[in-house]
Parts: sequence; C-alpha cells; structure tokens
Amino acid sequence: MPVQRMIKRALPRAAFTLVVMAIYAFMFLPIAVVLVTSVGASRYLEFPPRALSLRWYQAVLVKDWIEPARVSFNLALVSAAIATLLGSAGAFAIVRHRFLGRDAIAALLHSPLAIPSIVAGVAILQFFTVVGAKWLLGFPALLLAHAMETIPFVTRTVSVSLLGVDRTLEQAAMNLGARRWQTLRHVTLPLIKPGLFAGAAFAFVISFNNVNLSLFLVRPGVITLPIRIMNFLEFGVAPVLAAVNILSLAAVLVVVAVAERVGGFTKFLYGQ
Amino acid sequence: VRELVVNAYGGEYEEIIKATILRPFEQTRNVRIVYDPTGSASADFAKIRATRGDPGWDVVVMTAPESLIGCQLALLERLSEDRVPNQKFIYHEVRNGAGPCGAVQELQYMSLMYNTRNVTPPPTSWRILWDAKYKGRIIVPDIGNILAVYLLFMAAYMNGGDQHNLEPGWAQIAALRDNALAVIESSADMVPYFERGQAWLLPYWDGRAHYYKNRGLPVDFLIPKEGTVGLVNTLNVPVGAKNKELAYEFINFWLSKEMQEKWAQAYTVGTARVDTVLPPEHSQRHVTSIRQLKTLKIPDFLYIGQKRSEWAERWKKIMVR
Amino acid sequence: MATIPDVELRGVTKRFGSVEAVRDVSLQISRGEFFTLLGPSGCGKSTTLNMIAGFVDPTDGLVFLRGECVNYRPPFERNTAMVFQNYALFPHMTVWDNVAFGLRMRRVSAGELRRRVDEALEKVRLAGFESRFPRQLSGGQQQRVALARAIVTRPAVLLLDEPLSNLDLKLREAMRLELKALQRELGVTTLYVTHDQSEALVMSDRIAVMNHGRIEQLGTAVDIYERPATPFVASFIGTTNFLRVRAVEMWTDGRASVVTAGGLALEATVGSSAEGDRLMVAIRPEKIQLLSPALTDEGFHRGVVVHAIYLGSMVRYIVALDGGEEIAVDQVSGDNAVTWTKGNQVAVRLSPQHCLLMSDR
Amino acid sequence: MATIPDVELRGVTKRFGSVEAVRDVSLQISRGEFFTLLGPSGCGKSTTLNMIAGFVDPTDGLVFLRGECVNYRPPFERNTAMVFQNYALFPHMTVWDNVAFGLRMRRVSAGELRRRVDEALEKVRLAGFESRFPRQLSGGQQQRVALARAIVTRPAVLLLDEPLSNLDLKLREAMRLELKALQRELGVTTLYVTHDQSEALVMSDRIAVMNHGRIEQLGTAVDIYERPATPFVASFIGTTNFLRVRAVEMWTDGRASVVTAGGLALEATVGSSAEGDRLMVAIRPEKIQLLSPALTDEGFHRGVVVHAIYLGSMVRYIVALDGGEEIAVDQVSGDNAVTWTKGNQVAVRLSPQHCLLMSDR
Amino acid sequence: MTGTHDALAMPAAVVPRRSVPGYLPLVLPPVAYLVIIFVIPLALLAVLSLLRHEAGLIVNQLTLENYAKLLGDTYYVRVIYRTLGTSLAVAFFVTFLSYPVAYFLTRTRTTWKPVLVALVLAPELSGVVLRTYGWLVILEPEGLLNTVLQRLGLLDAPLKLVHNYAAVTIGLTHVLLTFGVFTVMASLQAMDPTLELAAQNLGANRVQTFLRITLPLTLPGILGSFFLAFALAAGAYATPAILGGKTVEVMSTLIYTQLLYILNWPLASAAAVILLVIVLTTLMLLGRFGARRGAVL
Ligand SMILES: Nc1ncnc2c1ncn2[C@@H]1O[C@H](COP(=O)(O)OP(=O)(O)OP(=O)(O)O)[C@@H](O)[C@H]1O
Ligand SMILES: Nc1ncnc2c1ncn2[C@@H]1O[C@H](COP(=O)(O)OP(=O)(O)OP(=O)(O)O)[C@@H](O)[C@H]1O
Ligand SMILES: [Mg+2]
Ligand SMILES: [Mg+2]
Repeated sequence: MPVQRMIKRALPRAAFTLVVMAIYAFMFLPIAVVLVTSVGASRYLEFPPRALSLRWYQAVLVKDWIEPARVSFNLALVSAAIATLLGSAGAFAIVRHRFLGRDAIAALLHSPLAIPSIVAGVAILQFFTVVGAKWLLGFPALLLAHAMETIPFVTRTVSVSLLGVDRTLEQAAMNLGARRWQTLRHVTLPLIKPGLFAGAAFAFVISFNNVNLSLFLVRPGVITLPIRIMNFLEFGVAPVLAAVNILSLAAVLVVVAVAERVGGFTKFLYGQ
Repeated sequence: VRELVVNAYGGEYEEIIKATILRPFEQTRNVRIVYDPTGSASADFAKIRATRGDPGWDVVVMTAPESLIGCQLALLERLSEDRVPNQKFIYHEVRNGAGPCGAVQELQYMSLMYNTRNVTPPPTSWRILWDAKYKGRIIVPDIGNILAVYLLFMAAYMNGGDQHNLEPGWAQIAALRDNALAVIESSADMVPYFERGQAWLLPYWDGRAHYYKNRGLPVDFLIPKEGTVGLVNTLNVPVGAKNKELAYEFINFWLSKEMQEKWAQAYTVGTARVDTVLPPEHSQRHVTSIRQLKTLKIPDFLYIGQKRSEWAERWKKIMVR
Repeated sequence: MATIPDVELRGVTKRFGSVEAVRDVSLQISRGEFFTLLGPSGCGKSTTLNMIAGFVDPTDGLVFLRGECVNYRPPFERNTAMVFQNYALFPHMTVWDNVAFGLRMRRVSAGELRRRVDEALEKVRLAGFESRFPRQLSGGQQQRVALARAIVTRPAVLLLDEPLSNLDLKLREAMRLELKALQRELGVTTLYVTHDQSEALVMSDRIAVMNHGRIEQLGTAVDIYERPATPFVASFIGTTNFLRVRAVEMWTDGRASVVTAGGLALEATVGSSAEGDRLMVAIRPEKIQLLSPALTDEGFHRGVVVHAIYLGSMVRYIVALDGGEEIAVDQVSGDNAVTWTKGNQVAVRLSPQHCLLMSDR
Repeated sequence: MATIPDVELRGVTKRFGSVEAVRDVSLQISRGEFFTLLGPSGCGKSTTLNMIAGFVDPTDGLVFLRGECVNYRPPFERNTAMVFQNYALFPHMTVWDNVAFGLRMRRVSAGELRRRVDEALEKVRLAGFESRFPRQLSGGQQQRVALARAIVTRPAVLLLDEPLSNLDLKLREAMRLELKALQRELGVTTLYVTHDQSEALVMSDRIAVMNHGRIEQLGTAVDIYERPATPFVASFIGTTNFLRVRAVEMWTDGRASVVTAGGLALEATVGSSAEGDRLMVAIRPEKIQLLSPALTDEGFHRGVVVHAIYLGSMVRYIVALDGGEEIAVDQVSGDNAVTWTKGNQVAVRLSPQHCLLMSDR
Repeated sequence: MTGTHDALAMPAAVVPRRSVPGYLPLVLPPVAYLVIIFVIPLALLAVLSLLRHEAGLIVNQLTLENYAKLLGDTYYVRVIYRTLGTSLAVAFFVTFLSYPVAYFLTRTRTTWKPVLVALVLAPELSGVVLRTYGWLVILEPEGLLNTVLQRLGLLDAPLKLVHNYAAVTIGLTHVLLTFGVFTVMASLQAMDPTLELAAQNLGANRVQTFLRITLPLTLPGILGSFFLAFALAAGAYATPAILGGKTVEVMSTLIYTQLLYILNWPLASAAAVILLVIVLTTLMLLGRFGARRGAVL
C-alpha cells in the first residue's frame, strides 16, 4: 500500500514538473526558431531553411563583430557592478530605514524603469551638450547611462531578498564584534545572494542588450553589439544576426557553466 | 593626417560606401575617414537636435525632410555653390526640394514592390493595394515612415486631390488598412514578411527593392501607371562640425560625375546630377534623366514638415484599433 | 567610592508602541559576577539583555558598561556576547565557521583560532559536528553551537538568554560547570536568563526577580528564596503556601502573632514588606514538618491528607487543615515511595522562623 | 486481541546521509495515553515526532496511526498536531490567525471558531495578545501561541516537542494541567518530548528513554525511576551514585551480596540487566539516609562530608566513604538551610531495596 | 529606587548621541547619481512638454495643451488605457508563469538545477529583434502554431495572433519571464520551508498551504516581479512595434514615433511624463498593498 501511495504522492509532483517544463518550452520556442534560421544557407532569413550551413557563424567570428561584443561585455560588466553597488545601497536604505521622504526616494530609485530608454537617451545627450560634457560620449557616457538604467532592477531584487533576512542574525554578528561592513560582508550579503545575483544579472543583460540609450551615447568607433546589430538591421534581418544571438546566448551559458564547475555557482547562490 | 567623421548607411551597405566613395577619397587626399554607421536618418536628426548641431560628425546622410527642418533650426550649414561647386550640376527642382542645407547625392522614388510568384501579371496600378484579391497580402507603411505620406499623396492624386488637398486621399486610408496584412513603421521590418512569403505587395524605395531583388528574393518593382513620388537623400554638415572645409570637399567629391555614376550603380538608386551617363539596364529602373525626373512628383518637403504632426495624429486615429 | 560596576542600568525603560516591556529598571553588576534575571514569560528579560547588547535603544534611561555610558553605541563596540533565545545561528555557515566568527572579527591568529574553536566545541560536546550546517542539527545541538559561539570570544560580559532550555539535565549540568569555570577563570561578568529556578539558585551570585517589566526583588539566592520580599517573589520561586491573615499582633523582636483566615494561631517572622492591612503568611512546603498525629504537641496543627503527588525524589502532600485551609507539604520520598495516602490523619508543624508575614500586594 | 494502538512504530529507522538519527525504533501508544520521549540532546526525539507527523519519511520501517499504515501519507491526512521545537509560527499572521489556522482548514463555523480560538488563547494565558504578530512577542509567548495553535484543533494525536522549554515554572505547571485536562477530556493521545524530568515523571503514563537513536527503556515513570534497566537510564534520569562491584554473590530471592571496588559490603536488589562480569550498584542520592555517626549500627557506613550544595528545597552532600568512594546524598533543607558542613563525620545507610545491581554496559 | 537621581548627580554620564542618521550614507550616492544622470537631464527635456509645437517647430510659449491633448483626446486616452491594460496583463502572466518555475528551481534537488537556472536567462539574452522574429514565425496566420493546429484539425481558420494586443502580451510575457523568475526566487529562497510543514500538520492540503502560507510569505517577490514586469512592459518599444505592428499603439511606441519620426518633441516628452507618473503610481499602489499585508515593497 505504501508503494501505491508513493506513486500517488509522486503524481502531483510529476504534474507540477510537467507544467514547469511546459513553461520552459514556452521560453525556448522562439529561440528554437532563431537557432534553426541561424544555420540556414540563404542570404535572407528562411524558416524552415532549405539548405543548411554554418557560414553565418563563420561570418560572426570577425573583428567587426567581436570588437563590439567586447565593448558590450565590458560595458555590461562594469555598469552592472556600479548599478549593483548603488542599487543595493538604495535598497538597504528603503528597506532598513524609516525616514522622511522615504517613499519619494523609493520612487526615485525606481523611476528610470518608468521612462522609455529612448527618451532617457535623448535627454542625457542633450544634458551633456548643455553642460559641456560631450567629451564623455562613448564608453564613459554609456557606462553612466547604463548604470542609471539598471539601478532599479538591483534595488527591487535586493529589497526582495533583504525583506527575508532575519535581523537577529545581523545583531548576532555585531554582537560578536563584527563592524557594520563586516556584518554586511559576512552575514547580510551571503544571505541576500539570490537577490544580488538576480539584480546584477538583470543589470548585465539589460545593459548588454540596450539599444535605445546607447544609440545616442556611442561615439564613432566605439559601438556596442546591439548597435552593431541595429546598424545591420537597416537593411533587414540577416541570418548573420541569428548567429550573433545564438553565439552570445551560448557565451553566457558557457560562462555560467564554467562558474558552476569551478565555484559551484548555483549552490553558492541558492544553497542546497 | 586630416580626419573626417562621416555618418551614413549601416549593415552590408557599409562595405559598399567604403569601397565606392570613402576609399577613393582617402586615397586621393591625405585624409583618414572615421566611419559611423550608427543610426537611421531620424535617429541622426534627433542626435543633431539634442546636441544643438554638434553630434560629432562632419558629414551626415539624411533625407530631405530632416535636412529642411535642420536648416530651419540652424543646426546645419548651408551648402552653397562656392562651398560645394558641384551643386550647380544638380537639378534645380531637386535642389529646391532639399533646401539650402542639403546636397542631394541620390534620388529615389516610391516603387511598387511585388512578389513575382504570386502577383501575376505584374501590377499596373496603385489600386492593387485596395484590391480585395490581395487582402492580407499587403504591407502598409506607417506614418512615421515618409512612405506613408507618399502613399497618402498617391491616394489623393488618384482620387482628384493633390499634395495640398489630401482629403480624397484620406478617404481611402481606412480601406487600405482593412486590406493590409500589417502596418509597419520601419522600412527594414517590412521585408521579412516578403522573405517568409506572407506579404506580396508593398510600396517601397526603388533602391531597397532593387537590393532585395539582387539578393535573390522573388520580387520585382515598378512605377505604376499613376506615377509616383520622389525621395531626395542629402548630405549635410552640422553647424558644430570640426572639419567643415574638408566636409565640403568630401561632399563635392561625392557629387562629382564619376562618383555619382559609381554610387548610383552601387546603391541601385538614381542620381540628380545632370551629366551622368549610366548603362541602360540601370537607367531604366532608376531616375537618372530629366525625362524620368519630370514624371516624378517632387513633394513640398517644407509643407510636409509643417503638417506631419497633424497628419500623424489623423492617420493613427484611423489605423489603430 | 566603590569600584565601577561592569554593567549598570539607570532607570531604563523600553516601550514598544503602547507596550511597556521594561519599566524603570536600575541595577549594577560587578565584574565577574554571575547575575540572573528571573521572571515570568514576557516580563522583559530578553528586552533588558537586548538593551545591554545594544540591539534595542532604551526609550528612557542610561546603560553603562565598564563605567561608560553606551546608549547609542553600536553592538560591536560593547564587547558583550549573547546567546539568543532563538539561537540566531548563521544558516550559511558550518558549525565551525559559526563558532569561529567572533574570533575572526577579532583578527585572532589562525593557530589560536583553531585551538580556541576546537576547545569551545569540545566544551559544548560538539566535537565532530564541525562541518555540519545548523539545519542539520537537533534543537539542543543548535543551542550548544550558540553557546560555543558566545563563549569562545571570551567577552567582558556574557548575556545568556535561556541558553540551556533545550538541553537535557546532564548536559545542562555540564554546561553550567563550564559557565562557572569561565566566570572563575576569566572573570567574565554573566547576565543569565533562565526559567530553571534551581539553576538560578545554584549558579547566581545575585538574582533579580522581574515582573511586568519591573524588578520586584534583587538579592542573593538565599535572600530571594528564604526571605522573599513580596508574595509574587515567594510564589514565583519555588512553591509557597499563603495563609490569609485575619488578626495580627507584632512584637518588637521581629516576630508576630497571627490568626489566619481559617482560624490557625501562628507565630511568624515579620518580612520586609509587611505593611498595610491586607497581610498574609507565606511558608514553603518543604519547610513544613509532617508527622503522624500521635506525635503532636502544642506546636502542631492537625489535618487530613487530601492528595499525594509523586515527584520522583519527593512526594507532595496536600493537607487540609482543621480550619479548612489547604497547604502543600513536601517530603523526601525516602524508603517508601509514598508515606501517607489520601485520608490519612497527619500533624504539621509551621515553625515561626519559616512563616513569613508579608503584605498582599 | 488487544485494542489497536493509536500510534505505532515498527522497526523505524531514519538516516540523514551517514548520520543514523533513529535506529530500529518500535513502540505502541494507546488511545488517550500520555507518552513521553526522554533522552539526551540529539538522540532522535524530534526526528521520531517528525516521522509520525509525516514531515520526514522513514528510511526503513512502518508508521501506523489508528491501525493504518501511513508511510507516504501527506501530513495533512494524519490528524496530528505538532508543537515545533522552534515554534514555526506563521510570521505574516496575527496571534489570532495563527491559532485559528487549523480550525479554518477544518472548515469550523465562524462562531465556534471564535469560541475555540478565544478559549485556547485563554488556556495559554494570551488573551489580549490576539492582534500582535509573532515578532512582537517574547520567546515564551511565542511558544504558547505554538501550543495554542496545536491544541485548538483537538487532534487525534498531539506531538509536543519541548513545548514548555521557554516558560517559567508557574506557567509550565499551568500548561501541564491544561495538557492533562485535554488528555482526560478529549482522550487525545499525546507524544511528549521534554528535558524536564520531573515533568516527564509527573505527566507521563509511559516513558521511552532514547539514546543514540535507540530506545533504552520503555515503562512507567516509577519503572524508569525506581528500576532503571541500564546505567544510562539510571544516570540520565535523576542523579544516581554508581559503585563499581568487585565481588558479587547472587541469591535466589532477587538479592545479592556485593563488595564494591572501595571495599564496601552491601546487599543489593538484582536488576533486569545484571549480566556480564562488569557490574555496578546504583543508588539514588535521596534514597540514602544520612545520620550523625553516633546513631550508627551495623547497616550503616561511615564517611566524611566533603561538599554541601544548597539546592533550594534540598541540600546535596558529597560524602567520602571510608573505602574512598564518594557518593551524593540529598536531604530536605528543613529547618536549617544546611545541617552538615564540610568535614563533618556522618553515617549513611544504603538500604538493599534501593541498591540496584546492573551491568555496566 | 534612586537610579534616576543618581544619574543626575553623577558627572561622568556623558550620553553619546547618534551622529549621522544611518540611512544618509546609503541614500546619498544613488540619489545623487540618479539626480545627475537621470532627473536633471529628464527635467531639461520635460520642460519641452510645456511648450507649443506648431507647424513642425517648437514655439517658445508655455502651454498645457500637450497634456490636455494626451489626457483629453479619446484616442490618446485609449492609448493610455491600452498601455495600462497590456502592461497589467503582462505583469500578471509573467508573475503567474514565473512562480512555478521559481518554486521548482528553489525546491528541486536535481543535478540539472544549474543548467535550468542558467536557461532562465535565455529569453532575455537572445536579443529582441531575432526573438520577436521567432515569435512572428510561430504566431502569424501561416506560421508554425496555426499550421500545426490546422493540421491537427483543431482549427478551421487561422487564429489571429500577430499585430494585436494579444501578440504584444505574448511577446512581452515571454521576454520578461526572466525577471519574474529570479525575483520570485529571491523571495522563495528566504522563506522557512518548515512553515509549510506546520500548515500541513494543521490540516492544510497542498493548495491551501500554498495559498495561505507560501504565497503571502513570498509576497515581496510577487509584487517585485509584478512591478518589474509592469514597468518594463510599459516602457518596451521593440516588441510592441514588431509584434504589434502599427495598428497597435501604446505609450512607448507613441513616444518613439513622435520623438524620432514626427519630431513633435513636446508631445513625446509630455507622454513620457505621463508614463512616468503611471508607473510610479503603480509602484506606490503595490507598496500600499504589500504594506497592508506586512510586506514592505
Ligand atoms: N538534516 C540532517 N542532517 C544530518 N543530521 C541530522 C539532520 N537532522 C537531524 N540530524 C541529526 O540527527 C540526530 C537526531 O536529531 P533530532 O533532532 O531528532 O534530535 P533530538 O533528540 O530532537 O535532540 P534535541 O533534544 O537536541 O532537540 C542528531 O544527532 C542530529 O544531529
Ligand atoms: N516588538 C515588540 N512589539 C510589541 N511588544 C513587544 C515587542 N517585543 C517584545 N514585546 C513585549 O514586551 C514584553 C517583554 O518581552 P521580552 O521578550 O523582554 O520578555 P521575556 O521576559 O524575555 O519573556 P520570555 O521569558 O517569554 O522570553 C512582552 O510582553 C512582549 O510581548
Ligand atoms: Mg525572552
Ligand atoms: Mg529536538
């Protein structure tokens, strides 16, 4: 009888797993299309392709694509770091403190989300012109703007995590002689890792994919991957773009896989 | 070494412009060109406007409407004949259309692009866009794209109106919407529907249409019997440009006879220079002669600029469900 | 002037909204003292410790550590170590790392760190559990990690909030010895909260009995137990029989002659709070002698056993006295588990020395 | 056939990785019985409760509730109510909602719900705290909410994991009475884990003493206390003096003549585990009579007081016997707090009835 | 007792006061940063929303007519409603679909967990244009989905799944799932799973346990996911533009068109200001909702 019951108990779990797999399938549906088109041989996008070829992948592995990819990667990395710092500080302030104007500050920290980035792009370009800071255009301006744009993500996710932290743990740490930053480093940060990671990952991908802010802040010669893609799009969606997307997706997955191998990444993040 | 920053076409066209114009210019002069393919003409204009005329380029390719407003707002330099001597070889009608700040480096028109497999015989009239037989096979440009304005013009002309009397045209837009597969803003986003075989008919620039035809798509393009409207692309120099003299020299170079002939063929477009000689298979399909030019309606770009916002609102109210 | 107390509270009050958790508490604890807070659930013991550790700011009053006012001083500048009532172990660290935490913060050298952590784990009988995570431990094991984590730092002041509540008697005894040793060897000042009265009585140099946020009595174990100041203290610690007083005559030698509500005539000692007109006599069950009625003389009162409760090493008899009052009497279980049973006639002796007269506040 | 036991474990084992938390435990608890698990920290008590409640699947063995095998049955189909060692109160609900939760799940009508929740809160002395959130309560108050939340559902089986550990003595006693009343009135079967031995002895119908995941002895309170089966049980519950045996002679009447390692000649009762060649005699401190040496006759042994410890109602004397062995002797503190002091010559009587001979496993 | 009097008498009692409020060092850097890089630039642009646009040019004349138009003209009001409706729907679907995935990823012990976690990033990483192109291929009248459904005989006429609000909702839901999953996970991770056991012990079945314990306790994550998805959906341009086509208009496409093509910057910036107000109001409402249930947003 327990065996029957074991099965009976396993059923809802299996059903649940199925639902989850269905959602994953939903996530991968369009990506599968992109993947298939990326190995098409023709000069324009075909689905399904009539002939297969890896020529577009070869076409990607040239300086014209790799250089913007490098710029984008550096940009995403550094701006995510800045956003993570600033956004987390904001999250700590609004979750951990009660003060006059807290709601207003919470609103401010989230407001970059509320403006289409094309508007922010134009606004920042205009601002830099007015204050004579046009020399910032290019990497510095991109960095400043991307970090601005991604602060809300970090603030949001870190707030979520922070709300779940038992404050007596921090008290315990301070009681054991940990100063504030030590408490932060050894107790609070490890406990909010999931939120920090989520925020930083969001910041990274948002920056990595950003078109509309970058459009106004790039400088000739220093362009990002999405801008390079956009320039390409002036004459339609070419199969090479599918290859670009699949490769950058693969690159990130490889990075995660390596981090997993080397550092036990998910365990580090989400515990057992 | 002098440096010149040029903002123009992106994608596969980057190679074409580099080979056709930029390298010859660099080689004949001691000049290094920094090429920036970023941004469509509209984005470029927004950049010029946001930077009060100092976007960082010396030369930028835009279309006549942007060139005109830029000129009105004093964001662009005037390109008189003493600055760009080759200007005097450009057809006057065209120069007038582009205004004092734009040097016309190419001439295009709105063609009717169609799928050669599914649309037989080839269309002869713009009315095919309203034909119920092709319901759900038509791509209509959205008002953000100047193609939509041209289409509105054509609808007006066909129904007894003109550029300044659009009411007969407006009356046709709702029907156009109902016949359309999709209404698309960006020119680049329209072609994939052809590639996937979903759409068969589209008002499109002759240059781009020719490009896709050459790329192997089963399409062709033509000017229907009612005629069509021409588009003027211009070279411009923002007021904040660092190397204005060199910029004028560059524009002059591009407007030279040799370059105009080469460029028209490379980009599959027409030219507004009077003395160019092009092979017939090219000149038949693109506007290269005064005769062809006469058949084109050259729009009042100034008027378009003034009315665009009002039209956009009216258009949207019809299109958006 | 006296030496500076290691821990001092002056008129400390803490309000949570409308709840007054601690009211006007003042106390002084000297260096190396073992001081216990005793009191019913919710009387403000944990809140008091939290204010000393610096987790909670007093609404009013001052907190001194080693003579220095520490109000608004952050916890990490106070050199106290606390065992939290709910342990507060770091879930993301192993047992070893939990215990090592305080030493790491103090930048103790690697060798000494290892030695001291191992020693602390040894002390709480958790050698071998180093690499487990808290969630992989039983409740009592977790509590011992919390204890080890606090003592390993050798703090100036140890704040223990029911640190042994989830341990079995043997372990509890062993841990008590460790705590006493710590106090003796390092002169650690210890503030202790416990619900185990015998523990409090055995361990403490002094005890403060709290009730409703106030200190009711502060004194040595013998003070508190033998000379409770108020009926609350008398009844809270140990068991006490209260006999309502109907008439009283006080003598100058600190004694009083009393007639209880049930008509019992008694001699009693006058306690420190014997004021007002509602008085009573308190006497502990184990201070009452229980004898067979055959042995009675005039110092004895007669009664009937109405209930006999086996308490392991003791038996508690509930005796109905002739006047109708019921009192509890404790006897060592001795040779026979139970000496008397329900209905037995007995005689009780309430000696004046153990009958304490106090006001019924 | 006997009635079906309400709770039954058959050969239940639980392993966490390489840790064997519970080993081959079998027991049967009848309906309405008050059954206590006693044992040192980490011996597997909580794990056993968790398996009965259905939170943990046994690695091996079967769990029966009301005669039905419930392995792999989800917790909500078992009709047990548990008080968790760490309370597990719902932080997002008020006290009232926490307590009402179980009844809401049972779709109890609004009126009855209100009545029963109020009554349960009354029982745990938390009337007036209804709208507080758990984080606004003291440790003991939280524990009482956990208790109220469990008893309010009137479950078939009540699983209590140290439910009173953070309560003061008075409250603990009151709560015990409530639990007993519940058992009496509703016939609730109760599985109780406690570290308070006197609690276990007073409350339980039967007690299982666990050690290292195994049951060492299972019996009534008197069995366990008076006739411990193993030295572990004897030493774990209460205090016991062990005297190592050098020579023994067993008689047929269940008595034995024994010579201890220190040379003491004793009569002892043969216990159930008196096998093997390493034997010892166990005797509880309070079963030993302590007298002035003047009173000695042949049944007495002489010794010297080396230590006197005040335990409130008792005094514990450590007496060094003439053979060199030290034993603890408990005496009611009586009239004087301490009767003998260090260095006093005394006589002790170790009556054969309380000297238990057992093997030294 | 004499405690208070002693305190007055003792000269040594120097009471330290709290110096800087603890939140200042936390608040200042991000606030200063955002003020410089966001607020001031935006304000400079937003000033335009108060100017008149006439005959294609900005006239230096203060007016509220841009706002009056956006908030008064039924067409623009409908755009605002559509934006709200689509964004709310997207936020709902994102949160609804993210939750099971986040729950699964938090509780699973499968060795595939790292892979599954990493894969959640995929939609966001696959680039908006191509991803949307993929959706077109799947959803359009002769696309994969309709073809399959028709082959299976489930459909007679193709479903219209592109160039409408449904398509926009599907596309945005898809791309924003990444945000939903990770945000909910951050909340689930912090929850004590024994609370679920406690509920089941009290007779709550799995559904009840979920609804009454897990869900409320992860409310911060749910609200966080909802808000992020809402704000991102309201501001997204490419997906609505491509999947919706231009028969669909939402605030972001309106702003984009006006800013880049129609060149009516006053109207575009007024629309941006309105969008900002909408999103921040939503944030505030969600915050209130959360606070009432003990979860501060
Ligand atoms: N998840 C786990 N992984 C490994 N070991 C565990 C785990 N949970 C419990 N244990 C071990 O199992 C043993 C029994 O644990 P259990 O919680 O049942 O003890 P207990 O008798 O309740 O102790 P206490 O009185 O201290 O609460 C302990 O040694 C504990 O360390
Ligand atoms: N955050 C709070 N909000 C409101 N009341 C609180 C809060 N914290 C504690 N209290 C109340 O203050 C009183 C004292 O709490 P405290 O934790 O100090 O009690 P305690 O003596 O430690 O009790 P216990 O022995 O039960 O742990 C209690 O009545 C409690 O309900
Ligand atoms: Mg407490
Ligand atoms: Mg336990």
